[in-house]
Amino acid sequence: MLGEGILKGLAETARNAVGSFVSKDRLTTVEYPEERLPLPEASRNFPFLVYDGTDWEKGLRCVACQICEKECPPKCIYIDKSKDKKPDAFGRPQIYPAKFDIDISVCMSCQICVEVCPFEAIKMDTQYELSTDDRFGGLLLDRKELAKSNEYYHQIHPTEASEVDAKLAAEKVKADAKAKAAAGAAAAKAAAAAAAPKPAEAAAKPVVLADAPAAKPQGEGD
Amino acid sequence: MEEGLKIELGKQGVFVTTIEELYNWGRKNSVWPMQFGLACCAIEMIATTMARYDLARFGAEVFRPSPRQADLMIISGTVTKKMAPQVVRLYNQMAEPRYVIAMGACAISGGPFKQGYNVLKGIDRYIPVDVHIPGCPPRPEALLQAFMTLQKKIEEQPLTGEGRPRHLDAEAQGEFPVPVQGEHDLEPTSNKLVWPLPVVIR
Amino acid sequence: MNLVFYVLAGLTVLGGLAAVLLKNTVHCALALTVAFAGLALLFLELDAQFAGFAQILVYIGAVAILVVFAILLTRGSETPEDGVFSHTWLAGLAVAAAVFAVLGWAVIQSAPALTHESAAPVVTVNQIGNALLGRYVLPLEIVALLLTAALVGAVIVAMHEKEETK
Amino acid sequence: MVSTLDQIFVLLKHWLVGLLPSVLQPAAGVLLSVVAIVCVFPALFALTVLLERKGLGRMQNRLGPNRVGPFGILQPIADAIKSLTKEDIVPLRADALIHFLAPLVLVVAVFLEFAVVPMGRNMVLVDMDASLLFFFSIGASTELSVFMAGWSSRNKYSLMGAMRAVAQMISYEVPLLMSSVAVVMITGSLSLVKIVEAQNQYTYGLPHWNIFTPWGCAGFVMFAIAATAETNRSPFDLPEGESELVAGYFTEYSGFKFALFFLGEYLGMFSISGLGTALFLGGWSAPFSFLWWVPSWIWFFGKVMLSICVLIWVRGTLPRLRQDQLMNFAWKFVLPMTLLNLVDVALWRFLGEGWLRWVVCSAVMLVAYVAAALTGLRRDHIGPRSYRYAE
Repeated sequence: MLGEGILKGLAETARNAVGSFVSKDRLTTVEYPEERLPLPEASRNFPFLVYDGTDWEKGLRCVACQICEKECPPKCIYIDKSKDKKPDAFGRPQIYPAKFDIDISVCMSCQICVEVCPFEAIKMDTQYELSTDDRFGGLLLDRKELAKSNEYYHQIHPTEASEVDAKLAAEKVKADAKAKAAAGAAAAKAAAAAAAPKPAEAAAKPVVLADAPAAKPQGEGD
Repeated sequence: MEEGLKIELGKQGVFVTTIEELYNWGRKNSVWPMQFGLACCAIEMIATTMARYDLARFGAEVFRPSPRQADLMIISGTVTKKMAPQVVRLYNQMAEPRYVIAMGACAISGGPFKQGYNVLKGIDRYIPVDVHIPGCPPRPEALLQAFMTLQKKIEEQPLTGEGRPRHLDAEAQGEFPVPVQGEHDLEPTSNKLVWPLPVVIR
Repeated sequence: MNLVFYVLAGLTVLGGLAAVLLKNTVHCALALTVAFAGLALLFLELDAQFAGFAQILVYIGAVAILVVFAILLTRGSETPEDGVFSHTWLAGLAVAAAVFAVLGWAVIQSAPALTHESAAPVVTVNQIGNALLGRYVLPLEIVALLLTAALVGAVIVAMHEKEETK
Repeated sequence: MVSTLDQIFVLLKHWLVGLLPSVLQPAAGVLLSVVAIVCVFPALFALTVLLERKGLGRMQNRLGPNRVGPFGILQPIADAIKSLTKEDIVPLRADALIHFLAPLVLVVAVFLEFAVVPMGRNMVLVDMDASLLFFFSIGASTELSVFMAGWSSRNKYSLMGAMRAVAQMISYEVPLLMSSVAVVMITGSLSLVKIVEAQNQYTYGLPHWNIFTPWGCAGFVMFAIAATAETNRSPFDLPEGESELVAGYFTEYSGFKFALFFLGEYLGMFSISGLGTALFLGGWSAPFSFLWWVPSWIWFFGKVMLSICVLIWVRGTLPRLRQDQLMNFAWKFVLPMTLLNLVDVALWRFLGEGWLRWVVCSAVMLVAYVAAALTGLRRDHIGPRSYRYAE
């Protein structure tokens, strides 16, 4: 009948208008600054650098290998390798990023840096409240602003973080075993070399390397 | 007026305000965006006005189709070099006071297309941008937060002296030169007055 | 004859003069509406409410809009380069003078002007309606027929043009 | 007491005027009424804008403005401060004088319309014999302001918007007039006060409103459609259809002048709602005779606000029409129906009291409606059209 559709439409909007006062289903607004939608676990915005332990500078997993810098499609990562080595969270001396900047005004959240990182050092953050009127200072995140603790990572991506931790632990166990074997081998070699004192200096180094993680085996994995 | 005296008066039930506060309150709470979208960020902008996020709560759902009646230009998406003159022209056609939000990586810096031949490396080369929202694209909440950042910025603007809004500054630039398609690039490549070439110290 | 009359008459005459003398045709049309409005106000001043409102409704609401539409559809809204005066302005002047003479003669010869009656009787809309559908029904119907014929003619002209463009 | 409350504004005016010397009294009386209208309706405008924004929000499952002041009630004030302090741009090539005059003409004309709308018992600014005619003649001159705005802006969109607006307003003015003429035929008067008084009678406690008759019901529907189109409200808001015309005839207006256009549009909505109320909904009369003690002006403003709410509701529901659909609808459906309604009302008048006229008049309109549904307005009439492209 003529006008039937109009009446149907009017009824629907009336149902919405009245329903918005009584039913939550018909008032879907989430009042943003006060309430927030729970972010899905897979949500991502910009990368951040994971650190272990409490000291962000010491605990950075990043070893400044610059793979992410090379792989980044829009080239928004800038890394300066350090000249020296500092002990990382496990006490191993490592090259560390002297500068690690991400220009989030360019970053397109593609996650390629995360996928290529062999050290699980860079992960995707979910923080989105980044708008600023400062074009350069506000949008160029440096090392300090990027560093977030592993606990934070667990908070935002629990499943993924546990997997990463398990993987790291497994790798560590492997590395420990390897180190032990190496240590054993070195010890054997040292014992063997005791007779011949010349190569002893050369073998001294791996011993130190292998010993350090063995000294604090529970250092990570929390 | 002194802040302390004002609070004291407020306790006594006397509310005082200045013209500056009233004016800033008015224009901060009635920012009407302009109705145009450039690329994928526009979809998020549309989502922001929809039921779940509801930009209308801030009184900003009045998307005006005509630049004359709009206060806020949300540059939502990639500004190609072909489109840049039109964006600048639209900005010129807006009436003061006017604000610009650059939404998303492309609008701020060219984003993933930064190295492309065809994309403007950030709209702030031609027009002054008030708030930048990084993201590709930013979430609707990010736009809401940027909106609140803008409101805060408006609220804190003094009407006289240093840092006064552009439309109250007789010497400020009102009309911005519209770039034209040159042989290889837009000419001029940037508006020197709003885009002093930055020196980034790393 | 009081101040209001002179103001309204002045408005009407000025509007009419502007309608004739202005260069831009749209301005002319708008000035014409001012003249119409002045005329309508004169009617109202004379307590002829129906005539006054009908004047506004028909002349400002319809005729002026029609004129404006005609100007826009014929691209007449641009100011011509070589002046707005037609080459046959002398003929136009003659026609205008003739029309003015006829109207003036009619006014002078009409009964009120001759007898100097003091006040016009107040005529209600009811009376006008009764007169139109009673004593003057034949002229009314003839005018209606004329308008209908014009309307049908316009429709036929429009349909004819449409066929041509196909 | 009850009648004092009913007449409170009239008494207040008389008291205030009485304070002045007798020479000034007539002028002061008029001035006071004018001031009242000029204050009340813009306030109502602010309220309506808020109501519309919140109502549309609710219809779309969202909240609408709620941050500016408690529940967002200060939103219109913020908008007003912003709009009035915004830069006023006049395009270089625009016709400055006409560009300036257009919004003024619109607002003045719309304010004039309120002069004849009875807002309560004895509450009408000018009670004249031909007040309905006055209303329509003033309403016709708003078209001129629309045209002035569109033409003087020197903008293609403005001009096209103005042409559309004027075409639409002329087309819908005819059914608007015709549906009002039906009421005039029954009442025998063009005076809105008399029309309202004729409806202020009760049988078994029920009012004699025109909408409760077969012809009045049909006429009211036609009137409502035409009034919506006349005020450029959705779904007939083609003149400002942003999808094709930027903002129609006020594309080039900013700041204060735009606010005036906005005001004029809403005031037009109020005045035409007031007219519809007076013509069909019994004006200031109470809906049931036992409610006689409620002040008449409450009924009038209640009915106007109800019509406004319906307009908002319709805006929240229906999408915009296409230009040819709009014209077809006016000339092929609304106008024939209103003409038939005139025949119907004549039948009603000459069949005399009794059940017969109810049956006959209802049957006439129903048959016409069904016939229109089955033939005239089927999908193939308002539907896809063939395009002819320019060569």
